Amino acid sequence: MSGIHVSTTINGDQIDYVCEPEETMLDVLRDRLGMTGAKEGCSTGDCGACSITVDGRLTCSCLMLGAEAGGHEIGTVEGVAQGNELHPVQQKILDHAALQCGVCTPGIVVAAKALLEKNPDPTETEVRYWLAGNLCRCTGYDKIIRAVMDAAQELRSA
Amino acid sequence: MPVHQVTLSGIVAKTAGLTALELEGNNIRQLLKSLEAACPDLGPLIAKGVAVSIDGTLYRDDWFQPIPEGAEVFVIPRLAGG
Amino acid sequence: MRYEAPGTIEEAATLLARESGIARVLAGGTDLLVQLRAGMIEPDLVVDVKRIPAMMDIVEENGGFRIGAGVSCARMGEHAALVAAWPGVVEGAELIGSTQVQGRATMTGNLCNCGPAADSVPGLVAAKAVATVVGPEGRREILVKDIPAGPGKSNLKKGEIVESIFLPKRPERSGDAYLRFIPRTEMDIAVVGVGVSLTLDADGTITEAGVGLGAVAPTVLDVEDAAKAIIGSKLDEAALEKLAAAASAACNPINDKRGTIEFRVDVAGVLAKRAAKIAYKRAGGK
Amino acid sequence: MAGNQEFDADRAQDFRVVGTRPARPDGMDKVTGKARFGADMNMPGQLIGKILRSPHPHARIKSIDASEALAMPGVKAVVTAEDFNADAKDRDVLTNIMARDKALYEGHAVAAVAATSRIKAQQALKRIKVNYEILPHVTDVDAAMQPDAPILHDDMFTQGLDEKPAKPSNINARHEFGHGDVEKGFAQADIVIERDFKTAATHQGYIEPHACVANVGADGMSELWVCTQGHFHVRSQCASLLGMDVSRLRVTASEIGGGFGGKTTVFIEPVALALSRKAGRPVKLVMTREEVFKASGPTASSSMRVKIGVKKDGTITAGEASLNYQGGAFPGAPADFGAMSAFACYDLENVKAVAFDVVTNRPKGAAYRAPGAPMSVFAVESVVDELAKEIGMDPFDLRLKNAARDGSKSSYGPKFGKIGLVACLEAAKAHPHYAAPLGPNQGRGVASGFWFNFGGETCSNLNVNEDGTITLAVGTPDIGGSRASMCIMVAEELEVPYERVRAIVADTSALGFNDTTEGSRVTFSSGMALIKAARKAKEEMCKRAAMMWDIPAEAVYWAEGAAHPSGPNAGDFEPMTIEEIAGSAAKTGGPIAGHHEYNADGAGVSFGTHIVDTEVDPETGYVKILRYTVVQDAGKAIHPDYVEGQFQGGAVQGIGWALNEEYIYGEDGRLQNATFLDYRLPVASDLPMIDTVIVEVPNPGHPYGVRGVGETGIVPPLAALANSVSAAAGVRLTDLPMSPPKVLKAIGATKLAAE
Repeated sequence: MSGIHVSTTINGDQIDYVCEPEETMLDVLRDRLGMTGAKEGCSTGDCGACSITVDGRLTCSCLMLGAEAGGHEIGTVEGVAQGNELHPVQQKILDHAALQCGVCTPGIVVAAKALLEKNPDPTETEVRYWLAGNLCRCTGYDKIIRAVMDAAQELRSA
Repeated sequence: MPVHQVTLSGIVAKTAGLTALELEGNNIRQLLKSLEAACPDLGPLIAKGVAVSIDGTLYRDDWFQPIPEGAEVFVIPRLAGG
Repeated sequence: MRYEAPGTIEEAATLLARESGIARVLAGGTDLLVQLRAGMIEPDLVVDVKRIPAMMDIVEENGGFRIGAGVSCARMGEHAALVAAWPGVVEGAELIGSTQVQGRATMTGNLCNCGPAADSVPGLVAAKAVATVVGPEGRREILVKDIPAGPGKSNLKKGEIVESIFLPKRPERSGDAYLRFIPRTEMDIAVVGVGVSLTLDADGTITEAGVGLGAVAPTVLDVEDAAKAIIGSKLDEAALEKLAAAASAACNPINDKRGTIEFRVDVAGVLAKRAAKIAYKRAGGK
Repeated sequence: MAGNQEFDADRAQDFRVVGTRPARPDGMDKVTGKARFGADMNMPGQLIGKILRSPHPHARIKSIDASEALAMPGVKAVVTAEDFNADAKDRDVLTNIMARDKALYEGHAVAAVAATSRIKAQQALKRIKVNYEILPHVTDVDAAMQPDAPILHDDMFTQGLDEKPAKPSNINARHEFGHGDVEKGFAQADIVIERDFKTAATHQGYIEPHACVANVGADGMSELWVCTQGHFHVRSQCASLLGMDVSRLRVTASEIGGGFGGKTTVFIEPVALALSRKAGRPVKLVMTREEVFKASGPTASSSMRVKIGVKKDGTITAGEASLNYQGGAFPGAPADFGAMSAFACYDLENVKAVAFDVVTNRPKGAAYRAPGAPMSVFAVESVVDELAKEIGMDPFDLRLKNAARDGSKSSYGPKFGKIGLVACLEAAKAHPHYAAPLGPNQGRGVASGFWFNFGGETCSNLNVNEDGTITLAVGTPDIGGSRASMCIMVAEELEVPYERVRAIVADTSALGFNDTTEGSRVTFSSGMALIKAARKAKEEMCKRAAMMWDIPAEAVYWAEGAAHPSGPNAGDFEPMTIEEIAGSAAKTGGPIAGHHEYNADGAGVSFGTHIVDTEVDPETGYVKILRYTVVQDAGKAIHPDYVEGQFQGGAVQGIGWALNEEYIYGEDGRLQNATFLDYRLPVASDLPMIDTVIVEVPNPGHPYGVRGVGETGIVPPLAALANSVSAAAGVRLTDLPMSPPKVLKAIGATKLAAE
């Protein structure tokens, strides 16, 4: 095994790291960079708890090698709030009590933000299908969907 | 000590070999002692834990919960939850 | 394991051909990484093709579309002209996995895994799509339907990589559609998948058709009998029944955790009718 | 009347904080990714542990040779069954966490490795040689009960029979509940329906896999970071399994990514400790999703027969159930709870429920939200639905006519206290959902459900800080927002703003023993403990104010977050605020605190009623959920958002159980769908909004009337869905999950029968 040197941008910061070729982007974030906001729920791309964006596009970090990140812009949940100012998606999740255990929440935040950047006025059905890859076992999704719709409205009126 | 009409339920009844009996006791601990004396086979089950219902309230442990005269008393398997 | 990300397809093919151990192509990686993590495969070499510019574009060519092997399914859905010409093919590609998976998964990867239930393949088969393959002996073209050899097995030779998939120019009054059956609304592997592509003449009679069936046999099927069942018709009830019967008859499925033989056979017919109706409407039929 | 009469009806008239919906204290960390869950912790110098698991469902372990693995670079320790305390008090758990003589299911732990990286640990597992003698296996509950079935435990003789059986079997126990004479009851009925039902095993499906980090010092001083519903229970189990003193082991509960009963026991925790003890370094152990499915604790599958008789006027004359539950390779399938819950919604003269607890070659079951109840209630509520149709009665009217009420003798024996079933049924019947029109291929189903709810050992602390703010320490991990509820109750009691109170989940060294977060007990038990702790603190603060005013303590009362003189006779003083009292605490006797330790009882049972509309595609058997309404008695909703959340989450887990979730075993005894791809949890696009109605029939056993709400919500959906799909499909469905192939087959069967 030999380490691969990778230069990339994470949440706007230039970051260099060395990783093994087998390591996923999720491994790199969590184990090498200490960014544990993305969670490993399945490692098969079926739960969405490890959601990140790569060049603005929503992705499961468990389905990407750390070695692939060179030259790309990575976005994680840690970069969603600006300092102490929450993104409307985050604030609305709190306001609507749209979390119980909270382990799926980082993935939902990243995914919902990506949705609203692409589609500022989604229907309930569009939100539900967009988030179909983000499993939540606690809430039955009801309050999550309401929070995302509400955040969309706030962003539109801002 | 007051005497109670006690109903045994589920595996408690089967292990004891009967479903109802008279037992004396001011509280749960005394009642369970009387029960074990009457039905020695229940010893291990009582040690493992049973639940006692007094007038519809379930007690899992709580030895010193008083049992009022004329109360409805059941000894049933111990409960757990998710 | 070594990771390589060459800049040209020739370099990639050379790397793959020279590797004496197990080599794998990494495009979207949505299947490869799952297999890696689970220890199902332990490759000696992984060749990432996403740094090869020629494989990362959708190009209009002779009125048709050439889709690079590294193009994600999400990008296909964002290509208005492609969606307008081949809505069924794009539908199939866009049903692979979640939004997250869409951002990475590629149609070519879906094809080259040779899963019998690959969502994007029945539509490609119905469309008579052609893949361009680059290998140590140069470039060749092969019908998409001829790539899978069996579950997980392809007819590609060692060192060969699919560079792109070409969807031909659409005649006027053409339409296609893909439908699959899954127990949920998302996130499942198709229990049955049906792609239908057809072309009408001016009075709405079907002149050309293709029907691809997924998840009902070891490979995705090109069901000529089903196509014949509707050619020459205006998709009336009788033609639809013949289509359904032909689709069901072509099935050679298994019982597994995802569905039973009888279910797959029945539903293949049902979905063939439904997909044909959508394709017919898209082609302008009434 | 016995039972603790705690409820204060006057006080409940003017709650100020209870019933509001403030943000939770852990919310900010959870939306920003800062919250630390089980796998988010690392200790200095830690190793990574991996577990070798049996590929066979049933096999004798003849030998294990780990010498090659141990010789690999980076491998620091290997443990097997020999590394655990053979005299541990819970032998089943001891044998489950690491197989001893036999591997009893596919995925049963056989050995474990600690190495310097995950990849090295994984490679080392492949070099451990286990010599297995493969034995015949059984995974189906009915097959396991056959006389010629492969026997898992030679020492298992069915308990609960009139005579001890001569031969061992896979039936651990027979349970029976009921009263009256069911044969007499059936003779009085105009219509009797008897049907067989099946449900598949399901998994709690929490998104966070089990994870822990263990550190055992050479002096035995040990710490464990773990995601669990009960860190005190983990401490107790691990200390016993490793043969250590409880005081040596400090367990910290991380944020927990869902549990639903599945994180109430230990799996990897003792293994991590054993590896750490052997390696002399911290060891992190995290399950993969495949391991979670194969080697944690799913719930039982069942095979059931239910028979109910009814008169034409709707009087149920008798109900009888026979329930077979398999709970995996060890005793403890919740068959007894299934039997007790089956008919709990009905006031019956004649009722009998018999249940068998059966072992099979599957992972040892753990609790799952109202363990055992969803299955038996599915069977009973399905037959009740069919009876209503037979006699042409509205299904709510039939239920109301026979409903358990205050003082009814329950089907499991004791009479009920104050209960809310009738209130739920009436609210559901009056709900607009029930009157909404239905289209073709659509059907509506209703069903009720019940759960006991528990109390248990509880120890909570409250500290009044020097600035008058409040810190709460509870010993019950927060899995659904309970810290917010704790703060609300204390703010209510002390009459201070919610924002002045913060609750934390304290580690095992900071509090006395607490039972696990299970049995819907936390808001009830820890909440009541904190209310009592707050009362003690109030009393102390009144005393301090009295001392400063130089008047008797009895002449001071607490209101608006301040001490007040009780009247002109007591003296003319401005109220003394909590800030003032706390600020001078050092001079008036030292820190001000309250605490309460007890074994909580009087949890108060909870009932719920669900309504669901579905549409069935007659050509594919696909079921779409159109509308869903949950009505449930919460006693008193402390934080209504999280009460609704429990209702919604329970309902959706029930929907999954009813429609698509199942453990699928092959002939080879191996689990075929150990991934989220093929174990089909409901996804967002499968569902409509889940409407909720909170009914509040106060629980006399809690000062604010709280009843547990966590579990009841999963009980009605199985039957509600079955009734709805049966109505939509025109054929009765009795086998869960109602996956499309089954529904299509059932429709086909009816069509043929009709021809």
